[in-house]
Amino acid sequence: MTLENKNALYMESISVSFDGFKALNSLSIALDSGELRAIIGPNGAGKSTMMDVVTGKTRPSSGVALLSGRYDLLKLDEVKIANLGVGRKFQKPSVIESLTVRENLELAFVGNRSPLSSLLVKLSSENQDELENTCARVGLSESIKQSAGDLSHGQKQWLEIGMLLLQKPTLLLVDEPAAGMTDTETMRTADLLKSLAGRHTVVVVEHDMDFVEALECRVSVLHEGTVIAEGSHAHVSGDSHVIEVYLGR
Amino acid sequence: MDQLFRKLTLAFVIVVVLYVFINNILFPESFGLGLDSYYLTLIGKYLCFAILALALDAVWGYCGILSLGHGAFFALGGYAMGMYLMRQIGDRGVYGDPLLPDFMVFLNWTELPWFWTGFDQPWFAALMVIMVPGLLAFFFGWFAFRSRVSGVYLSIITQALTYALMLAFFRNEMGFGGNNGLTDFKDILGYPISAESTRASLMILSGLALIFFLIFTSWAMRTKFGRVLLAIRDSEDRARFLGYRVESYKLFIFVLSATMAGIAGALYVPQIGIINPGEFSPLNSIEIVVWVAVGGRGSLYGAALGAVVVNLAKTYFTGAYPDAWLYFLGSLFVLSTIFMPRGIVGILQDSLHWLLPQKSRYRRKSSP
Amino acid sequence: MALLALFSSATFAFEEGLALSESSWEEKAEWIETLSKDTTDEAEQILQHWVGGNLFYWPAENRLVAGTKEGRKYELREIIGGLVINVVKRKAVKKIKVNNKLRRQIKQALAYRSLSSPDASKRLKAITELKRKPDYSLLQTLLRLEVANPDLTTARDLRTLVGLVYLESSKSTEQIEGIKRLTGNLSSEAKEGLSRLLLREDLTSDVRALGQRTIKDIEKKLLYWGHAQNIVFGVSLGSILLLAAVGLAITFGVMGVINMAHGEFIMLGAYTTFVVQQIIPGNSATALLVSIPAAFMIAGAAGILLEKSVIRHLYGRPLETLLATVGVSLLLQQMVRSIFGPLNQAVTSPEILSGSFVVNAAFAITYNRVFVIIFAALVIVGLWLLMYRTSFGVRLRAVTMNRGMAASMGIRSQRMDALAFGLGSGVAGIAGVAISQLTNVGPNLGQAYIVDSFMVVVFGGVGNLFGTAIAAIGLGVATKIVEPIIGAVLAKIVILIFIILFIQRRPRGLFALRGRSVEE
Amino acid sequence: MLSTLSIKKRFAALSLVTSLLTLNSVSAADSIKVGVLHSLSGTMAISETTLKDTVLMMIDKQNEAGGLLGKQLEAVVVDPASNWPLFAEKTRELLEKEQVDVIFGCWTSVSRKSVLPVIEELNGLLFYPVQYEGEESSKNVFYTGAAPNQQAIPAVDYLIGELGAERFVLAGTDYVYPRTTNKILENYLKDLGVDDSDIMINYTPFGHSDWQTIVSDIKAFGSAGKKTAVVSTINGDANVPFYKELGNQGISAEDIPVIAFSVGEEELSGFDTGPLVGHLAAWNYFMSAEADINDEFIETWHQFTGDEGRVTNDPMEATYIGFEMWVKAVEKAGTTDVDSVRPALYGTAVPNLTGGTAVMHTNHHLQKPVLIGEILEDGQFEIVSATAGEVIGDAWTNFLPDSAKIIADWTSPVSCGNYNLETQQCSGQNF
Repeated sequence: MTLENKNALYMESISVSFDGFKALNSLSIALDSGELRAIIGPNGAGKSTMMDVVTGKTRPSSGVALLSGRYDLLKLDEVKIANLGVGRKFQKPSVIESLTVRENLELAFVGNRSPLSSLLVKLSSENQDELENTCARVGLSESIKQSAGDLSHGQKQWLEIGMLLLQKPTLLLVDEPAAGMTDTETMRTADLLKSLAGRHTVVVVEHDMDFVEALECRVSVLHEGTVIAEGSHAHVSGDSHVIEVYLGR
Repeated sequence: MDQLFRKLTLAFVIVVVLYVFINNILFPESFGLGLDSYYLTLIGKYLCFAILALALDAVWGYCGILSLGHGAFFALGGYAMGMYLMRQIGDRGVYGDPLLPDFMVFLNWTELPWFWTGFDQPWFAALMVIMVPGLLAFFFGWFAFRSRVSGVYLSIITQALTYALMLAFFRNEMGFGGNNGLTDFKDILGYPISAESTRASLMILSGLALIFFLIFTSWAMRTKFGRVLLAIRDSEDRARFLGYRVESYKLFIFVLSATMAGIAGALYVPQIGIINPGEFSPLNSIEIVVWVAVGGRGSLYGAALGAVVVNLAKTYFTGAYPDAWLYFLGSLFVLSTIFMPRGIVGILQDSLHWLLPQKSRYRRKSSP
Repeated sequence: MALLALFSSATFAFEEGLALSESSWEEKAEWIETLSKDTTDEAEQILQHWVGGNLFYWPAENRLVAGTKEGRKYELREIIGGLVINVVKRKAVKKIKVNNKLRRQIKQALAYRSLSSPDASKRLKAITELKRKPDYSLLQTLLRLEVANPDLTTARDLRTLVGLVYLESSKSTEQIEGIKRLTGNLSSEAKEGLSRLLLREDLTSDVRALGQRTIKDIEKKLLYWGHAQNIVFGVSLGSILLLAAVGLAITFGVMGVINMAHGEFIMLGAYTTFVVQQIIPGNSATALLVSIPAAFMIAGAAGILLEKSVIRHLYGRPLETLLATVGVSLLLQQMVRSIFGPLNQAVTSPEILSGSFVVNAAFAITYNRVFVIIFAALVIVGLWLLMYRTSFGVRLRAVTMNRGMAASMGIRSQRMDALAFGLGSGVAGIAGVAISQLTNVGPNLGQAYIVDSFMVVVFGGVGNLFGTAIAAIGLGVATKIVEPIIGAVLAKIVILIFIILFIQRRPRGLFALRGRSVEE
Repeated sequence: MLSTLSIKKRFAALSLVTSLLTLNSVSAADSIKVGVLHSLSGTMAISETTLKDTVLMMIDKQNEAGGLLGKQLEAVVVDPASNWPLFAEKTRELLEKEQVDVIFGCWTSVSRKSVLPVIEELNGLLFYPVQYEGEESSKNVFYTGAAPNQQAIPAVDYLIGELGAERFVLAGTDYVYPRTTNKILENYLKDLGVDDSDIMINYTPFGHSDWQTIVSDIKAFGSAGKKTAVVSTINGDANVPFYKELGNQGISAEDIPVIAFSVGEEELSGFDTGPLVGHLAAWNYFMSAEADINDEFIETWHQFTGDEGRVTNDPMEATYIGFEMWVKAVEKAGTTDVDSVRPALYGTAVPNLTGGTAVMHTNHHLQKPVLIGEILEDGQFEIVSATAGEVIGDAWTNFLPDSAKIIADWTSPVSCGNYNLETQQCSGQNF
């Protein structure tokens, strides 16, 4: 086993199979700290499964997955991984609809997460400020008292990203952030994600090629559970294999 | 507006408790306004059921755990209390045995089973009222939530739990009186159990317990703890990926709820005068779910209200229309689900909304 | 006794008839003894009527007659020939009563008569009857019969009977002959005969030793067959669970409706069987066959009605279907109580379903169990074909998997929902037909099965018909393996605890559907 | 927001509920109220509904005959729904709210146990019409069903004396009545010299429906060379599958007779009686009893129910006797006051339906004949044995050591339901 200590996320030869179907087939991928990476691929290519492996939801049958070169992700459960600083945004926006925007953000705030302490904690005023800043950053200051269930689809996506930010993650996994957004919203999201890179390592899974292009980052192309091409947007969109399986068809 | 209804509910319970306190305890003779024992036990029963409904709503309404076995915790609390009351009988049983309850005497038992020891002490019994349901909930929940048993699977195994307990308690070898259960109680803490003042005190105690639990749970649900529960209910994965140990939260509320149910059971038994394995029947537990749903799931005072309304209807119809009451009750369940998806609370909120339009924010429900 | 002469005539004197009707059981036993020695047809007829409970003393005419109840009156006939004499009120005649012990005595007497009957089936019946109470005085007759009638149908039973009769002897050589004849014989009569022999105190030591060895050998074999029998009991219990649960596997498993009224649909099926039997009286086999489609239609129609009126409004709110269907279950129970009354209704089992399929004396499966097992198998195969081999099944599965997609492909999902619910309910109705053959038909019938049905479906894995089948049979067999060891109540508790623990290991049941589609 | 239509619907539903709640039963001004406390729904409805009808029929009859003390009788029917705590609540409702003068009710022991504290506290009067395990004598309850010595003991005597049984299976549902009865029988049989190994005791849960294993066990037990009989205290619902399984496994009544204490005409009306012929039951009454008073009773019952097919049974007779006795005692006392009616009941004799006389004793139990019947093809019983005289119900059996020393006598000087002859004390009375 080679330990690449520099890598924020390091995965090697990860295989996952469901009832004989290989969702991931010896997948290897490595991310530098502070990198923004886009992952594209057709349906069933294994993008979500990859995220499941990183967040501890799915256990692979073989392979290595390390966080920050130190933590063996395959031995930790979801909560531990989350508390190590891996944040995940789902494909379907999953905010807590029965809570307000503020309450959603409060939940995400780092802190003691045990049931007993949760009965007693109150946010300090500094934390309050940070919360409101983050809220402004994702453009939801206006709706901070609104119920999350009443937000538009795009707003929910942003709220979820806002929650991720308050978790102060080292690694951010973002699943199709632009789905269901208007063009302007999409571009704003791209800008937001770009601004996150550097401080956080960000992985974006996406279908929308315009969006990926706007991210201006390295792109990995997944197909049948393995990476078939990696490089700049221009590079992969020129790759004949990629065109055949994904773009062209 | 939620606040308004909660306060109204609380105020109502307080008024009932005060009324009984003044007219049955302080001045039982002066005004002649005291309630007679029929109404005292009836109200006492409703109050206990309201606590039970509250307990279920805490896990189901706020955390999405549909327990079809909450009757088991209620019954266990009741049995713990029943065992204390049996020991209190002492040598006043029909056979005059100083130690053994009557049912043991005529089944030729010669000594008290080990698990009956200590129940002659009120403090021990009180501890057991909390511990037995609490521990059962803890072990059951610890296994189930850690294995991520959820949804209908969880519901069905809670049902299996109460069903298994029912069969076990029906067995006479268990030493809990079999089908006849525990009955013929004489006194509690030295007070004769059938005295009007004892009844009134028990009813008041149930009322106070309900008030306490209403305040406590609604406080807890307004803290971050309550929000995490809602997060778990609405999106378990989100909560988990936010770093919350979902199983701990579930276990915490489940055990809390089970002890609440146990306390309700312990208050119920001395007022009703009998505890038997029928309380464990799966149908009883389903009925608790029905109360909560009729009242309004996810609203604590709604659950309490639902328990009272359904039981009030049951009391009335079984007396007034003994041959047809099931038609009424059955229709009530069907119609309330179709036309009152958010229960009585929904109706109250909507009608108020309708009368005085203003901005409202109500908790949405999501399907589990 | 001077009574013997009287029996040669069909007409009794006043005193004797009265005496017979009022005599004690011991006196009656003496009369039977006398009659059984009388070889006339009259004596046999009297015994026949007597054992059937149809022998009466008629004071008005001072004689014995055969009587049958017709409505509230009695039709009196001649003992010989059966010519109708009169129709009288109940009080006009006195019944010559018979009890358990006398019935055995008369049957033995009659059996002895038909031992030499030319009809082989009658002979077999007689031998079977005589085996119940072997009498040493029969020995010579039987040995003669054994030589005279070497036919196969009766040979085995006759051999057992002769063995049993030998055992009653006081000579040790004959006792040994009897033991030898019964070696390896698994019938309960053989074991009983041998046990009875060993209870005697006048046995020689080698007879005792041989007897003990033989009975030990029989018991060992019985134990072995007992296990086999137990498995079959388990499969049959499992089949009932399966029938009860399979409808739920569709409504709950496939459609996600927590249908607490499922048990009441089973009840509707059982009541349909009862009603069909009332409409087609006298032929319970035909009635049973007719009941199957009838129960399917009625329970299915009720199911569709329920879907269209209630469930329809609750899709997407599965837990609320629980609440509404609890209400429906109360309504259906009370409805049945209002229509049929609170009492159980008698559903007769067809003749062909009574009795057993005998492998050997220790291993037999009762026909109604065979019926249930085959029936359950047919239902599950039929459902499988319907779900996986017809376009209805394809569309149904499409709707349950992806409603929107199915709708866009032109499947009328609302119609499919109703039909699927109807199917699940209809199958529950069919289960009711089978269950009516085994147990009570009353308003509480459904309640007995609802909890078990949910256990089975969940244990097998929701949404998986095959899992439901395996779970039902598995739980049935497990119950029957545990039951002899710890008793019926504990067995049930143990099985429930097992299910609870099992779900911890496999939170989605025995055959969980895997992959992303079930992750909600 | 909701549409107006659905709001209207909601209000319609609500107003329906409220209008129902405001309805109230109107009661006649000057009448004697009779409480009827039998389950009309739930598991026990199957047995208890008939008794409710019986009481209503008796009340009708009494009113036609001019009522009681010049007043009309008025029935107050409630449904305790087979729910034991509800029995206690409904008793309180009957006594406190409805102010009834007497209650006819209960079937199961647990329902009676549930009612007991309430009826004693409020000094009510209950007539309990079902055979039960004994070990009880309450000041406020009159037991018109059979005690164990009026059913179980004579039944075993018949099995031994007439059928020559030497080996016994005591099969019962696991609750108090079978437990106690079997304990009593076990001691009784041992006193008669029956060996331990010749007694098999088996308990099953309520509503047990799968009898394959147990019946094959009984069959094996019965093939040990001695005449075997089954004494069944199996509760109502479980009987059908039990007898069906017996028939299917080829066990006839001549091989191993079953004598039951909970199977009567009404239970049989829900059976296919074919496989049951020759099995036995022990009761104090059978519909086939030949007595004019019985014919009359059956006639009235058929008229009342409008159904010629309805059968009568033992608990109905017990209800009948209880009602007649109460009427007589009220007439004697000239009031319905419980404290006056109770002493008036002692020694009251009314004709029972089998042609004899039932007398209420001071232990609150009846003196009745014990009959053994064999099941006939038509679901009726053939009475094959009757005790020579009437048997006095024994509240405290002599076959249990702790109970043998206790007697019940509610007249002076004992005035107690559980007087201990050894300690000469009366313990734990609730008044």
